[in-house]
Amino acid sequence: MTGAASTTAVSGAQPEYTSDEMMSIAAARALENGKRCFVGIGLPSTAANVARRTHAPDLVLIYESGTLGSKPDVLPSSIGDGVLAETADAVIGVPEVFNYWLQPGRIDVGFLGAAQLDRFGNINTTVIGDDYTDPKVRLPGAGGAPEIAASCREVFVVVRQSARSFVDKVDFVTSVGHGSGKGDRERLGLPGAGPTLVITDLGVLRPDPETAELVLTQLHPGVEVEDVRAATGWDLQISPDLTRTEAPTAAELSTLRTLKEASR
Amino acid sequence: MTGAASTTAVSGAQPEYTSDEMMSIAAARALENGKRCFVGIGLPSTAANVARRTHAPDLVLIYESGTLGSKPDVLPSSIGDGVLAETADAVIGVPEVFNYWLQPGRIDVGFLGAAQLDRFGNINTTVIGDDYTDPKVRLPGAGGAPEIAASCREVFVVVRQSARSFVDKVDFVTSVGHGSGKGDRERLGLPGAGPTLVITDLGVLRPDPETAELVLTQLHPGVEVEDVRAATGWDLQISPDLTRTEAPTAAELSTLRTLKEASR
Amino acid sequence: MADIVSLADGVGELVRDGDVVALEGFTHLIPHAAGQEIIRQGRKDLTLVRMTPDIVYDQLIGAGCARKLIFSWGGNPGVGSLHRFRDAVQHAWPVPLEIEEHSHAGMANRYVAGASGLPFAVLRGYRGTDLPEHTATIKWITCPFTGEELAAVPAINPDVSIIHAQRADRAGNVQMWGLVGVQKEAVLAAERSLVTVEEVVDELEPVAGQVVLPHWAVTAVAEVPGGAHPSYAQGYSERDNAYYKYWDSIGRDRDTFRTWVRDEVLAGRSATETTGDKEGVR
Amino acid sequence: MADIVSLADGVGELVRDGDVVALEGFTHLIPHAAGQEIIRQGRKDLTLVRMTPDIVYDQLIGAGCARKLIFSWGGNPGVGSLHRFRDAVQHAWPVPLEIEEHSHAGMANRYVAGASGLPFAVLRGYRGTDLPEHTATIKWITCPFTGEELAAVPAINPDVSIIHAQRADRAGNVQMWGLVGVQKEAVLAAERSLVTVEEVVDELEPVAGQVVLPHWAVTAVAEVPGGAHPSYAQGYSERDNAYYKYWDSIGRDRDTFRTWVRDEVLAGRSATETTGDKEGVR
Repeated sequence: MTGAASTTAVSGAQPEYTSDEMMSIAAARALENGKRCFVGIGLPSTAANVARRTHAPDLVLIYESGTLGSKPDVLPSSIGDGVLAETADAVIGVPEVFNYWLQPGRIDVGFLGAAQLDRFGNINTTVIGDDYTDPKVRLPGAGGAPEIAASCREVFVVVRQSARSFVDKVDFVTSVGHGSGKGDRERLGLPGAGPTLVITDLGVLRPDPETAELVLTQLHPGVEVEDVRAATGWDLQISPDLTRTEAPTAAELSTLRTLKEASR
Repeated sequence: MTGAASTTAVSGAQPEYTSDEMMSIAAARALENGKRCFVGIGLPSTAANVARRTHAPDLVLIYESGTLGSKPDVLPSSIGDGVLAETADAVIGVPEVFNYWLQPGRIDVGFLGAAQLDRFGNINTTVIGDDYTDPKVRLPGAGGAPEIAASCREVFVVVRQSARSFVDKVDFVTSVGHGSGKGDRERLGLPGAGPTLVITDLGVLRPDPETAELVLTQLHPGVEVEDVRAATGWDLQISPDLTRTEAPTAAELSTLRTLKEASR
Repeated sequence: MADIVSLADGVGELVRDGDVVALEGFTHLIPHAAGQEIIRQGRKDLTLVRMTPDIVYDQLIGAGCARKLIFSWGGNPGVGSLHRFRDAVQHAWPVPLEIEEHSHAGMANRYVAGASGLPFAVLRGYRGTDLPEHTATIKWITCPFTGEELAAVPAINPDVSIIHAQRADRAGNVQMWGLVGVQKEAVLAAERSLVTVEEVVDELEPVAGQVVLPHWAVTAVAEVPGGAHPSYAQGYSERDNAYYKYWDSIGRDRDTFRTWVRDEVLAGRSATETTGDKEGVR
Repeated sequence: MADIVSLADGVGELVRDGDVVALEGFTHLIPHAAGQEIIRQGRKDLTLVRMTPDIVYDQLIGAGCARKLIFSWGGNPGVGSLHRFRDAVQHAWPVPLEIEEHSHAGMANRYVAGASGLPFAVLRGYRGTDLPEHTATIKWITCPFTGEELAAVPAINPDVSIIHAQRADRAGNVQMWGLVGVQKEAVLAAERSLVTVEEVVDELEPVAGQVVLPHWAVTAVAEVPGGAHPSYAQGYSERDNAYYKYWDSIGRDRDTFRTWVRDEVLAGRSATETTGDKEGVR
């Protein structure tokens, strides 16, 4: 979405890095060691693999292609790369992934991307436009996301932020975040806590404990509140406890870049 | 049940054999080459393994312990002997046996035993006596039989015959044969044809095409109609086309005995 | 990360009076040593769950550990009856035994539902049999697409499931192969799980037909070589067919059984040490 | 006993106009060569079923073989959009494409129900999403034991399922390993099946993680080395990531796509011979 932003170099006393690199590293930091993490391809997979090589060596990576505990030495290009199966603790069929491992709530963190995300963390990856049968843009669809969003103990969303993608209400609810607000997940009978963290190239948003509306709680270095407001399609609330993300360390950056380089 | 009968030697011009051997060999002969056969332990397993070593080398043996296409070189002592897994084309979990292989009707012949069998081929392996909660004899129970009887394309029952075990109506319907008569399987929605053959130590019974009641269609050598009537708890009808079983050949007996010997 | 514990500690910590307990293993890999440890520790009022309550449950039932049995086939495979099971059902000895009876297909699907976090499973089963009349956990459900009526059975979710496997590594990843039965489902359906293994190794070499349970899906692992005896562990031991026949002579009589419990279980000797050979059965 | 046939004969005999056809393979073992053979033989009005309609279905859709797509995720994995799929949905080019859209969990369970001979499957899914509003094959069902409401989806039973596997023996027993996706379920759910394999061998040596389909569960086997390209066959080939990027340049434009079909498919050259390398993409 924000191709330009992704290559914006941020400079200072710290090593230079792009806003995409900041996003990946911020996402990696959010993953606690030892957690079981359901990983989609792209940004989530990058972040999870950085985490496993920095502070979270015992992070358990689960890919919907059927691998439990993959330990890839390069970034996979797809969720079904051979390296994921070859390095896994267990390789299983796809029905088993969803029925025996995801559905009963065995996964701590579901890591999702989004084409559209709304103020309550609902995710659209299906169609852009009001008419499902005649969409403006046909997106890939649901994949594993609806049940990942429902059943993981919590959900982290990693997505580049723009006013086009951060909307007041998604055109299509592919995966439920906090529905129409606080208490909606319970009403729907969704077992997991839903999106507890949205990590973008500008900062971090979290659901307000009272309303479940996403509020800005953290700014990446060099980003100002107004930048984030401008990249948000609703009247973004700012947490009174707004913090500033620590810039990537040289070690984090080198880990990320080595991984990316190895996957070319 | 008929321990005495099982060791009765039958002699003549043919080699000597017991009535149990005749039963096993008659059962083996009923299995066509290439068929997929769901095999219980004991008499069915013996018969199936004799068949595979005589006229039906491509008989596919399926054991509920999770083996497809077992080719044991000795008679297994249980449905879970290691030799069944080691010689199988595929080893699978028990839920898969029932859900993916039995339930959809992929198995040609289900081979069952019985503690009680009634005139419509219904099978009891649960309790003897009228009161389920206070049984005269507690039997092992259903195992895989109810769904084998329901889903295999046809069912062969192998059982020693006596007036105590061949009853007018079973005390408990563990597995449905022809229910209360012709058309009952269709009414119940049971996909397979049910018991098409009952092989005993005295002869062979088949369901009457009009009524589905089991009638005597074949006598083993040395057995007379009155012997079978005396060993049947209902007014047994005799097929107008009653035939006589060919005595076991020397080759059949030697195959059976070699298998039995090897399993000691 | 599964804890590596002793058998006594594993059973002591994970199996509690009144629990719903599943010991699984379909002919192969039956956790006999764990069953005898439950007897040794004097557990009571257990609801025992198992597709094929063979010798392992005949022992637990005869020792008075169980108040209820959920099962689909109770016999001594290849030999005959389970006399302790029969005695409990027919004569309430040593304590009354409630039973809940299913078919294999029903039990397997109950474990599948339990492992899947679903409240029930659907199957083509039981139709026309007398089981639904006596088993409250068999109901009927209508397909919302075709209108067809099918059987429904509720999930089994044991408090604790116990299985035996060939190997685990030091992190507690469990590896088994050969006939794997419903063991994975039993462990995943349970609140807690104990896996006895032939050996704990540094590295799990891949084996054809293996099922691997990751360490984070298992509560505890205990190294119990021969812990399946008289059942077997493919690659480690053979089924002791003679012991199954020998068991018939033990289980048949209350006093003989009581003596067996006293001498062979309570005295701390495990089934691994007690072979048919020693008893002069072969 | 599965027949050993040529790819052309297998597709010719088993895939018919108007059929419900599933080509499965989850990133790994995607039967691309068989898909292109369907284009070559000019099949029409197919209902295509696949969890992840990636390049293989972009090609079939762009070539006008399909009238309907049943799926859960339609993209070029790791690259972006499927332009032929988008063009069909957004502009009915070259023919209108009806869609029936599920989640992965729903599709996987539809295959499981199909393989199990059940009319439907139950899952915790779809709740709160907009999918049930647009997909008639998502309904709700009440647990007869707990009263809980869950999602129900109907079985998928394709007329023919096509998969790619590593090996078969001469009797037609099929062996695959690595990521095995929903291929077993797709084959077992189908009326007929075609398996393309890397090689036909005398004896299937056991491999860790293998899934074996017995010959009597498969209709036909065709030896098509490289038949998964640009997907891969573990132990035989690597995923051609460059080709997935290259495909974006082909699929993006109708004329470029038409030229590709003419030169690379109709001319009889299979995907195996057409690598990204040759096109100068790397």
